[in-house]
Parts: sequence; structure tokens; C-alpha cells
Amino acid sequence: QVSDDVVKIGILNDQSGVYANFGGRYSYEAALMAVEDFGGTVLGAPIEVVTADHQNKPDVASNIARQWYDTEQVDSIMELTTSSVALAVQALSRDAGKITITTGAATTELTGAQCSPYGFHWVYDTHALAVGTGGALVEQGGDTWYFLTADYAFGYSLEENTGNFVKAQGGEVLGSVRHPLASNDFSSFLLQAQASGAKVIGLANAGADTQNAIKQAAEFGIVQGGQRLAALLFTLAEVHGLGAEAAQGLTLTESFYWNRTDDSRAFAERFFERTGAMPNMVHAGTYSAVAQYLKSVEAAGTDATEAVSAKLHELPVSDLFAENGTVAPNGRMIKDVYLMEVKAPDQITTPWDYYNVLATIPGDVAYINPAESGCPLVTQ
Amino acid sequence: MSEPLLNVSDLHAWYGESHILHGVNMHVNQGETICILGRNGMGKTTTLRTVMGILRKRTGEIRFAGHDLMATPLHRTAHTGLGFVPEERGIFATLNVDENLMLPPKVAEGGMSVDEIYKLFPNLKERRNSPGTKLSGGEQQMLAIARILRTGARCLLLDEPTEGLAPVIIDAIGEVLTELKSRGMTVVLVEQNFRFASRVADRFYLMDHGQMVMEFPVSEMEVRREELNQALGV
Amino acid sequence: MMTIFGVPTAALFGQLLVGLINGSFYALLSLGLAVIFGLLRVINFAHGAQYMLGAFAAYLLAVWLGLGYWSALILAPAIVGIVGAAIERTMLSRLYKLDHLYGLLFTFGLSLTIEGTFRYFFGAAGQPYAGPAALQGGVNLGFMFMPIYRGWVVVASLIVCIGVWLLIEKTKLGSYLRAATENPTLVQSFGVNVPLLLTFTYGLGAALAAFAGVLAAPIYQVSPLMGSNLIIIVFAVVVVGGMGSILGAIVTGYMLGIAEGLTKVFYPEASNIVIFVIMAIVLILRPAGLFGKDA
Amino acid sequence: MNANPVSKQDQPRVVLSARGLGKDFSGFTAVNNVDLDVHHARIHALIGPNGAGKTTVFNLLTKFLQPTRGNITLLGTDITSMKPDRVARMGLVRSFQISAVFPHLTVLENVRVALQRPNNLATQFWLPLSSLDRLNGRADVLIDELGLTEYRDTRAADLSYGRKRVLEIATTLALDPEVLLLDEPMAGMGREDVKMVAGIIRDVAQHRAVLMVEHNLSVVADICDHVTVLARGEIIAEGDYRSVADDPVVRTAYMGSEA
Amino acid sequence: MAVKSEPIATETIDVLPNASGVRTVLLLVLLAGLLVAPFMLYPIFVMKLLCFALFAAAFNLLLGYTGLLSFGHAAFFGGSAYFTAHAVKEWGWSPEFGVLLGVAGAAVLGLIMGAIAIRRQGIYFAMITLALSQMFFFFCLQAGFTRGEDGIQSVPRGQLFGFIDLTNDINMYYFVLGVFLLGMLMIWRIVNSPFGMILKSIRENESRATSLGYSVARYKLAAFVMSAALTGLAGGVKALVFQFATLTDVAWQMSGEVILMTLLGGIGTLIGPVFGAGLVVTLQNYLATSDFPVTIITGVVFMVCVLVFRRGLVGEFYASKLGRRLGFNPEN
Ligand SMILES: Nc1ncnc2c1ncn2[C@@H]1O[C@H](COP(=O)(O)OP(=O)(O)OP(=O)(O)O)[C@@H](O)[C@H]1O
Ligand SMILES: Nc1ncnc2c1ncn2[C@@H]1O[C@H](COP(=O)(O)OP(=O)(O)OP(=O)(O)O)[C@@H](O)[C@H]1O
Ligand SMILES: [Mg+2]
Ligand SMILES: [Mg+2]
Repeated sequence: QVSDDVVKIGILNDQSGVYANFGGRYSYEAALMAVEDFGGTVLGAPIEVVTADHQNKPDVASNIARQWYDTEQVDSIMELTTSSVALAVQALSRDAGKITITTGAATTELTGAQCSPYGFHWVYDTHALAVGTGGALVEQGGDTWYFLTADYAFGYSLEENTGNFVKAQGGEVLGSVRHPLASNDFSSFLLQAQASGAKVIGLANAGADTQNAIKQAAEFGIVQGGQRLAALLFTLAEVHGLGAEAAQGLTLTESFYWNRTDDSRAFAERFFERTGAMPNMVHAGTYSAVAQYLKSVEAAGTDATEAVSAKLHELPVSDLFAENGTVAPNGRMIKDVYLMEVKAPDQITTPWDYYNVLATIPGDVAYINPAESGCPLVTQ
Repeated sequence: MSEPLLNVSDLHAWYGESHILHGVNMHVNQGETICILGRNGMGKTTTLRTVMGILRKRTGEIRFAGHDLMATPLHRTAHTGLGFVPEERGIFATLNVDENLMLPPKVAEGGMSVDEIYKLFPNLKERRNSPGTKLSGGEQQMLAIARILRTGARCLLLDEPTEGLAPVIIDAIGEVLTELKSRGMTVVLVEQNFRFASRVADRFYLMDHGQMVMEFPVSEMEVRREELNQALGV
Repeated sequence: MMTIFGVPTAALFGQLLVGLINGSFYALLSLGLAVIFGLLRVINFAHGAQYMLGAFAAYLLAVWLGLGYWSALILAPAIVGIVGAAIERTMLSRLYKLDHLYGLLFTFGLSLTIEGTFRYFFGAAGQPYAGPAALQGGVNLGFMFMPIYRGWVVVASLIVCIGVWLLIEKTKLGSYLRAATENPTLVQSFGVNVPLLLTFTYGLGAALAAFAGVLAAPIYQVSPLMGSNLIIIVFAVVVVGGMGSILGAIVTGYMLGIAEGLTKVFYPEASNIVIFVIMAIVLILRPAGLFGKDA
Repeated sequence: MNANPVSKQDQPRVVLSARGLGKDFSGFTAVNNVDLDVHHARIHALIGPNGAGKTTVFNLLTKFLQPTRGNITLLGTDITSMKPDRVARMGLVRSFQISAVFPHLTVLENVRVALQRPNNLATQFWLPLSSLDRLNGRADVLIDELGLTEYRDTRAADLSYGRKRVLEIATTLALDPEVLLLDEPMAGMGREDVKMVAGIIRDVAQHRAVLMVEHNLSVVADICDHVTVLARGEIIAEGDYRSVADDPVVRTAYMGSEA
Repeated sequence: MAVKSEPIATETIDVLPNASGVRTVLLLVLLAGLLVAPFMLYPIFVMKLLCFALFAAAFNLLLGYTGLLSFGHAAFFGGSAYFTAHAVKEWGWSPEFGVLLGVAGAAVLGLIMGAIAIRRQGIYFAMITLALSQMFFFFCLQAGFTRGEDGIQSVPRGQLFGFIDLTNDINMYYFVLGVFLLGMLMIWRIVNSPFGMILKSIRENESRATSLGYSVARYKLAAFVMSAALTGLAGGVKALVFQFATLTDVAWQMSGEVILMTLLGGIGTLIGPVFGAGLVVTLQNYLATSDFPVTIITGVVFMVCVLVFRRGLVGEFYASKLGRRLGFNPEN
């Protein structure tokens, strides 16, 4: 019942670009851990994990995915950092009848208008980020916003979600400026944001782009001038990269924090031994996704796409990443997300213990109600 | 007689695969002006370029003033006192006349001063700030010669200095050469213009297919006229 | 708030300053390109890679040897210059006899190799590099907040540009260099060691790029691809200025940086292409470039 | 020096003329106030010291340079502001001071390239190469006339210098030009070639106008009907060779001891 | 006596008596290989190869036969991919018209870019085309219809002539092969035509061509536009094969890649670029999922080609003894 006598999982993500630390090779490591924890075989067939670098280019990603499916018997592809890539690969996989579980990308489109019966979105999305970080800042009085947006699907989605949320809370969006992915120089964009006079500058970008923007904002005295920066997608990896000094006080949203429960701590220690870094939500989420996929294969008794997807939709998710997760008909895995604050350097006692958890946002608040997601698969 | 200033023996040279010089033998004494005659393409220019070391695919022996030129890298050759005025003149377009004139480093004492040079070539003085290639052919030829006179070279290799020049200018160049000779300059001249050559040269070589086939002093010029005309295809 | 043409002065001056800083990099890089092109007739496609090498040299000097910014500012260009000279000596010098396009293609391959190698070892993401402590912070100019370090970049690039220009236009060395461009064999037959001169020139050009790289390191991240897109803009700058014109490269570099800054204020959508548009217009009106002599 | 046989020659008439022609190069006047009439069926020599502006005059006439002053008329049409290829199509064709052939094409192909244009076989990218074979007849006649038959299939690069010049003249003649401008056609040629080329020029001039720059005064004396002497960009003398050569101004400015 | 100058004696090599027969056989073997290829190899891979081979051959039409090095051909390749993808996906055009639109679009782009660039020569030309294509790149980055970094995804392959289903890889393959052969045939014809002869003479001596009455600029422009249009043909088909049009295809690295293919195969040889493209694409495919960055290898290959074998693989073969015995001429 297992095609080609092997269950093969592809981890496709950015391993050398701006998101190399965000997911990167460590996601692959997390996937390997999940396979080992599962015992290395499922239904008597060996489990294999392959990986490739898509360089954040949707066409490169599609080519690799196509080739994996056509010539290398890959059964499902996961991780898929970068929204444009995730959208492309999810669409292609849907045509090819293969499962994708996105853990790295953020756009709500994946479970919205472009949803797929075989596509799953596991870790977070732009809506959750908007509700988390956006909500917190508006609450603190940041009611006028200006966005610095990465110029592709993810950026638009994040800007739109956050903007809508801000407006819904009675705030105002003064404008936005778009920058190409992997920009070096944010100074002129920052100056425009500064000139807008908005109270909050929303950084609708991610990875190294956000790090750079924060650093350069400091150079131009933007925070001194009284404006706040909202790093809308910022994880442990980037906090570590930027350093606690520069990152202190940032508010951010993640769906996982390693130092939150015993289970997560135990996983994190093992992960640290293998990689030298603590996991962020993408790494933990990839572990969870692989594990859940294997469980579903086992439960379905086959690796056939239809059957496994059905199980993925059906089985509850309960592991170190998600305590009580469920998968909605549009493919969205729904669980709690957390609002965090980066501690001041002098408060950090354990290495990597960067966060205070400010609030837990329940899954049904964080994520769009599946019925309103615009996904045609959801029967109203 | 003492050792010649320049002595070339059994010199062979190649352009890529084609063997152009087939054992050239020639010598030039201190203070002498010799002239290499020969039809087009017989290897006159090649001889000069090989002696100077510009063409490096060569065998044989070249000695100049006690130096073994076969073993001397091109940029050291000038420092032995050899100066070269190429057929195509080699004026630099991006430098003006003055800069062109000042370009070659001084290799020895005793060169002419800039004032002396401009006295010799008044045309050049007039155009001293124009870019080199904006000069006409004749002006360029003068500049090419003038340029070497400054460096203090003791032996000049001159390749067809009168080519494409007007008769008055040729006259002027003839005077310059006579003047240089009186100062003890040694000159190796390549010429097609035999009337000009016989005015300035002490001795002649006739070149044919990459070899020197005849050698005679200027005094034998008249006697050999017939023979020469035949050889040169006049 | 004061405005000019409906644009707040702070934004206007801010963008002008950013433009001037970008212009400083354009000028330094196009200067190096012009020097190399002017004398070797090689379009140094690896210039962007050498700029990156400068930044990386500074970064690695700091990581491995703990050397600070100021020593890197001297050492990194020296190292890159020597590497450049070695490459010229061993490889590039074989191409002078051929069509100049081969020089372009060779350096293109070189840049791919260098960038690929650094990408392999350091990833495409940037590495942070700390600027000198003395130049941290900024001054409030009233209309805007100017980071001191960025001011220093403008000053340093101006000094270097003028210095190099004087070297080439006003010294004997410069006239050797210019003459050697046209007829290296002849200059050599005059007793000048031309191959050495060319090696020196390429080294100088590479060092200039590396100098720009060190200046850039604290502002931008140090990343393997930092030079690869910049180089094309710099090409356009050189074309606008007039290929091989040293002065043209410098002046155009600053001018286009500022033009780009202004575009960001008035019509941001076009800021990426404004330099190329200017290039097209200049080519139509003055094919030899603003400062170029008619070919 | 002997006069040309006038018998089978066409009647002279002005085909190319320049009035008040002048050219400045950034402040330096290379050519000034030149009036020139070139006649059909005559050989007109332009001589003068180096730097007199002869090549520049050629460049002006053929429109490779744009004159600063003055105007040029070709066959009754004002061509002062035309492009060089246009002028060439009107029948004014030049040769270059430095020989200009297509080195990697054979002699035949060189000539055919010239023949292609008047025969409307230049833009057809859909036709096979063999469609050019119908030009071979005409090309062979030219090649034969100029004594290149032996070299018909030799690449131009492999020809001797003199033959390259002859080939250049052949391609020029292939266009059957009204006016032929030759810049130092004999420079760098062996004596035998000089004679041959002089003969060819004399022949072709029977039915067209020739304007040539030449330093070789014996050739000028031999074949030219009319001589214009240029010095410092201006015309200092004009007339047949003898009268010009006897002119004391010309003697001091140009001819020196050789006259 | 005249200057005696024999034509330079080249090493005499007897051309094999049945040389042209051997060449025909070689060609037929190649053709047969292409016909059965989709059954032996991964069809998408072979299609990619054919698209790039045509791209390189079209590029070579300009570089190899006109002597113009364009560093901006990605604009035509990627531009055409966008036009085709947009027409097919958004307007529902059939694939053949989509590709034709791509070709027309690329030709228009070529006309505009060419008109500016041919004002200069040599390296200047290369740099100007590079800059102009970069300008087009930024245009594509910002224009709405290209969808920026996301690209035009899921382009339907549709039905060729309304009845051949191209979603089938084998059908698609033969369509691509047909286009490829057609393109190569056109290039071959252009090169060996009266027009090609003039291009050649312009490359050899521009001012002489002018003085013979040829409007050099127009010929160059015409060659540029033809090359752009054929490049567009390759680009449009590629968009259908991969069902994708992205910025990668308009980026300057793509222009570099096509130069590499041509250089590696042999500039100025008709099938050199085909082999070059084959090698580069195979290499990239092989390395795509390995850790080792392709750029290093590409870069090194570039340097080696330029330094030691500038004639390229096919060119070197032609110039070799065997090649010459088979009657290939390294000059052409
Ligand atoms: N760069 C070159 N490559 C190959 N062969 C060459 C080259 N230069 C000259 N030759 C050949 O070498 C031979 C000798 O040429 P050289 O220039 O020395 O003749 P020359 O006697 O100076 O003639 P001229 O009077 O025309 O200047 C000729 O047959 C010529 O074709
Ligand atoms: N492009 C230019 N720019 C500036 N000056 C020029 C240019 N071309 C020629 N000249 C100048 O114009 C004058 C005439 O040059 P031209 O080449 O016409 O002389 P010529 O009579 O043909 O001489 P020659 O017999 O030596 O070839 C010269 O003094 C030259 O320096
Ligand atoms: Mg000679
Ligand atoms: Mg002249």
C-alpha cells in the first residue's frame, strides 16, 4: 500500500538567502528528528527525507517539486518558506495530486481563495500575526500606521491583514512603501515612513530584511524620534541574530516558544544539541507537521494522497508544538498563538531565553474563521 | 677597428608559424648611419622589431654596447641606449604633443632638451597642446623622432621615416639626421626612398627574403646602381 | 512642517542625503571601473565581487583577528588589491591581445566564481559588521537626523576620488598609464615596465572597489551578493559619464545618486529605473556620454 | 608626362562641387574655404603637405564628417546634410587611406558584397546564398579586368598589400560610381603595382570622375589632368601639374628639392 | 617586380571523400535522438534543453554573425514568457497565438532596445544592452500583470490548434521540438542568405560597408530584432513548458547564462550553442538539488573557456584535424 515501497518527504525552503535562519537547514534537521522519533519506518516501508534550496524563487521551487514528483517518488513536500513559493508549489501539487504542508510561509491565501484539498498550513499566518502584534500595539495607543512592505505575496498579505485589523480597531493607515525582497538599504524607505508621522511603522517583511530595517531605523533615530517599530514577523532566530540589545522591547507573535512547557523544553534541548540553536516556531512546526503526516499515513494504512489527506483533516494534533490543534476543512491547522516581548539584556539569565510571554491568543481568534476564508472547499 | 656597437648574427625570427628572418647578419659601428634597403615584405621592419625585442620569437645573437639583447626583457632594452621609431609612428591619442614628447623615460644623459627639439620642429611647437592623433601624418612622424631624441639614446632604429611625407618635410628630416650624425649618433635606417637614403647613409645593406644579401659603403652606390635597381625592381 | 512642492523638507533633504551617500558608492565604484577600463580596456565585471570582497575582508579581519574598522579600511583594500593583481598577472593579462569582450566575459566568470564561493561558505544572508565607535550616533540637523557614519562615507569617498583623479591626470605615472593603454608594446620599448603597470592598475581598481566595500559594510550587511546588482547600476553610471573618463565617472556617480534620491521623493515607483532612463536619454543625445570624447 | 588620349573618353562636366567648405576641430581649423570642382572623365589630384587637410576634405565630401561651413553638390543635388551611405548610393564612393577590404571573405565575395546593393540582393534573409551566384558573371569580369583572377577564391586577408588595394578598387568599381575618391591609393605599394594601379585608374577615369590624394608626384604628373594643392587647409594653387609644380609658393610649401 | 605574396599555405588536410555524407549522418543521428528522447529521458528536462538551445542559437545569430555581444537578451526571453503567459492565462488565448504574441512582443522590445544600443559598439554595446534589460527587469518587477516576485503561475498549456492537448508531456514535447527545428532552420537560412553576407561584411569592416552604401545601423538593427524575435520564440514556449513566467527569466544572470552556453558550444557555429545549452542545462539539473552552488561551476567554466578554449566545444572540434577532414570550416 506504500507507493514505490518508500515514504518520501521533501523539505523545500530557503537555505542560503534572507530566510536561511528563519527555517533553512534546521527545518530539515527537525524533520529528520520527527522521522527518527517515529521509528524510521511506517507501514513497514522506510521513510526518507530529501531537501533542496529554492532560493526564494517560485520557478526554481516548482521545477524542483515537479522533478521530485516525476522522477524521485516524493510523496509530499513541506516547509515551503516564502509565500510565493508556497502558493506555486501548493498549486502544482494539487494538480499532481500530492500533499503539501506549509510551515514556513505566511500568506492566508494558502487556505483562502487558493486553498487545496491536499494543502495544509501548519504554523502561523499573516492574520495571526496581525491579530497578535497589531492588536497589541493598537491597544497601547499606536493608532496610526505606516507600512514597509516586502514586495511579494507575503508582504501584501501581511500588510492587508494588519491594516484591516488596525482599521477595525479604529486606527488609521497613513500609507505604505514597498521594497524588494532582500534589500540592502532601507534608509530611503525609513525616511518616508518617518516623514509620514505615523505612530507605528509596521515592518511587513521578514528574516534578514526585518533585521536590517530595525538596525537602520536606529541609525536614523526613528525610535528616538518617538515612532514605534512593529516587527510583524519576527522569530527567535532573528532576535538572536539582531542581538538582545537591539531587539529589546520588541513585541512579536509566535506560535511556539521553546521555554514554555516541559515538552517543548525537552525538544529544544535535543534540537540545540544537533544544531547549536534553539528552535523557533518554524522548526518546531516542521517537526510537528512531519510527525502528523506519518501518523496519518499509518492511520490511513496507505500513502495514497486522498486517504492521507482525509486523515490529516480528521486527526487531532497533540504534540510538543500544538496541545489541542485541529485541522479545518480549508487546510488551516488551528491552535493557540502567543504574544511575546523581547526581554531587556539584563533580564536574560539563561541563554536564548529571550521572551516574556505576554498573552495567549486562542486559535479561533488568531485565525480566520474557515467559513469566511474564501476557500471554496469549505461548505457554508 | 674596435668591436661594433651593434652586432647581429644569425638572427631568425617568426611571426607565429611563419619564419620571416632566415639568419640575418649585420653590424653597425659607433657613429655610423647604415641603411637597410629592400623590397616590400622582405623583413626590414621585422629586423628592427626583432633587434629591439618587440618580436620575441627569435634565435641567434644580438649584442649592443656590451649587452646581450637576447636575454634582455623589452622594458630594459631601451635602457641600454637603443631607441626605436616604429613604422606606424605610435603617437598616443590620449596624450597631447607635449606629453607625447615627455613620455619616454630618460635613459642616459646627453639627450636633446625640449627647447632644442622644438627649434628643430617648429610645427610641433605650434601644436604642443593638441592631442597626438589630431596631427597629420607628417607631424606625427616628426613627433615620433623628436620623442626619442630626448631620451639620450645612442643608437636609433628608424623605420621608413619618410613614408607618406611631403618632400619639404623629407628634406627637413634629412637635415635632422645629418645634424644627429654630427653629434655622434648611430642610426639604423630602413628606407625605400633611396634618394633620401643615399644622402644620409654611410653604408647599405640589401635585404631579400629575410637575409642580408649585399653590403656596400655609400661610395659604391653609383657602381652598384644597376644591380640595385634590379634587386629592388625599379 | 515646511514643504517644497508639497513635499516635507525633512523628507526631501533626507532623500537627498541618502542619494548623496549612494552617489558616493556609485562614484567610487565607477571610478575604479573607469580606471581599469581606461587603461586595460577591460570592463571589470568582477568589480561588484571585489566590492563584496572588501566588505568581507573587513568582516573576517574583525572575526578572525579582532581588527577594527580603521585598520580594515587600510588592510582590506590592500588585500583585495593584491588578490586582484595576482589574478591580473596570472590570467587576465593573457586576454589583452584579444577582443575586449573576452575581458568582460572573463571577469563575469570571475565574479560568479567569487560570489558563488562566498555564498557557499557564508550563505546568502548578510553578516552584521560594526562601524567605528567614534562615528556612532547622529546629529540632528534640524530638518533631519543625520547618522555621522553616513556623513563620513561622503567625505571619505570624495577624498579618495579626488586623489585618484589627480594621480592619473597630473602625474608622470598617469601619463605612462594612459599611453600604455594605447600601445603597450611601444611604451615598453621606451623602457617602461608595462606589464607591471597594468598589474598595478588592476590592483588599484580592485582596491578602490574594496575600499567602497569597507565603507559600505557597517551600513549594509556584509553579504556575498551585495555587489552583484550594484554593479549594473554602476555600469550605467559609467556609460552616462563616458567610458574611460575618470572625471566623468566621479561627477556622474554623485549626480546620479542624487537624481535617484530626488526620484524617490517625487515619483518613488521610478526610482529603480531612473538611472537607466537617464542613460538611455544621454545615449540618444550624446552617444559618447556626458564627459566622453567622441569615439 | 604625356596627355591622356582623349579619343574614347566622355566629355568633362562638373559632377561634384564644393563651395566654401570648412571644418573646425574644437577651435582648430583643419579645412578652410575650399572650392572644388570635380569633372566627369577627368582625374583630379589633391596634393599638399602632411596635415594640409586632404583626408579631411575626403571625409567631408563623403559625409563621414559633417562640414562646419560650406556646401557640397553631387550631380546637381545638395548633399551637405546627408548620411554617408546615402551619398554612396548616389554614386560617390571612396577608398580609404588604410586599406579596407573584408578580410575573411574571398575576393569573389568581396566584390559581390559591393554588387549586392545595386542588384537588390542585400536584405533578403529568406533566400539561399546561392541566389548570389547570378552576380558571379559581373564580378568575374571585374576581377579579371583588375588581374585578380588567380586569386578569385583566396581570402582577402591572404593577399599582398598591393593586391588588397587593387581589390578595394575592384569593389569600388563594382558599384559603378559616378565619382571615385581615392585616398593615397599607391601608398605602400611596390613599384610594379604602382604602375598597374595607375593604369587602372586611368582606364576607369574615362567614364567617371576621379579625385585622388597622392604623394607620389610621378604618378600625379603621369595621370592627373588637374591638380589642386592644399596647405594648412586652404587651396594655394590649382591647374595642371606643370603649372602647379612651377609655382614658387607650391615649391616652398610642398615640393622642396624633389620638384 | 610586384610584391610576391602567395596565399598563406595552410596545413593541407584531405577532406574525406564522403565528408558530406558523414555530416548528413551525424545530423540524422542527432535528429533521431531528439525524436526518441522523451521516451528515454525526463521530457520536461529535454524540453527545457530545447528551449535554451534555441535561445542560445538565436543569441548567437547576433554575436556570432554580427559581432554584437548583447548582455540583455534575458529581456526578450523573459519578456516573451510574460507576454505568452499573460495572453494564455488571462485572455484565454490558444498556445500558438500566445507564443506568437510573445515573439511579437520580443521583437518590439528588440526594436526599442536595439535602436538605442546600436548607437555604440563593442563593450559599450554590451553594457548598454545590459543596462536596458535591467531597466526592463525593474519594469517587470513593478508592472502589475507580471505579479512581481510571485510571477505568473499555473499557466495553462491549453490545446494546440484547438485539438492537440498540450497538458500531455509527450504532445508538448513534440510541439517544442517542432518549434525548435523551425527556429534553427530560420537561423540557418538567415545566416546563409544575401542578408547574412552583408552582416558578415559589416562585422569585418564597418566603415567600408558604409562607404559601399550600406546603412550599417539598419542592418544591425534588423539582425538585433531577428535575434530578439527568435529569442522570444524560445521564451514563449518555455513559459508553456513550465507553466510559469518569472523574474528569473528577465534577470541579467539569464543573459549571462546564454552567453556561457554560446561561448561553451562555440560562437559563430550553428550547432555550437545547442551543445553549449545542453551541457549547461544538464549541469544545472544535476547540481540543482546538491549543496554545491551552480554559480561556482558556471563561473569557473566561463573563465576556463575564455582562457583556454575560446572556440568552444564545437568550434574546437571543427578546427581539429578530424573536424577539418570532415570538411568543417572553423571560420564559419
Ligand atoms: N604581424 C605579422 N604577422 C604575420 N606576418 C607578418 C606580420 N608582420 C609582417 N609579416 C610578414 O613578414 C614579412 C616581412 O614583413 P616586414 O614588415 O618586415 O617587411 P618590410 O621589409 O618592412 O616591408 P615594408 O617595406 O612593406 O615595410 C612579410 O611577408 C609580412 O607579410
Ligand atoms: N578628428 C580630428 N580632430 C582634430 N583635428 C584633426 C582631426 N582629423 C584631422 N585633424 C587635423 O587636421 C589636419 C588635417 O589632417 P588630414 O588628416 O586631413 O591631413 P592630410 O592632408 O590627409 O595629411 P597626410 O598626408 O599626412 O595624411 C591635421 O593637422 C590634423 O591634425
Ligand atoms: Mg616595413
Ligand atoms: Mg591623409
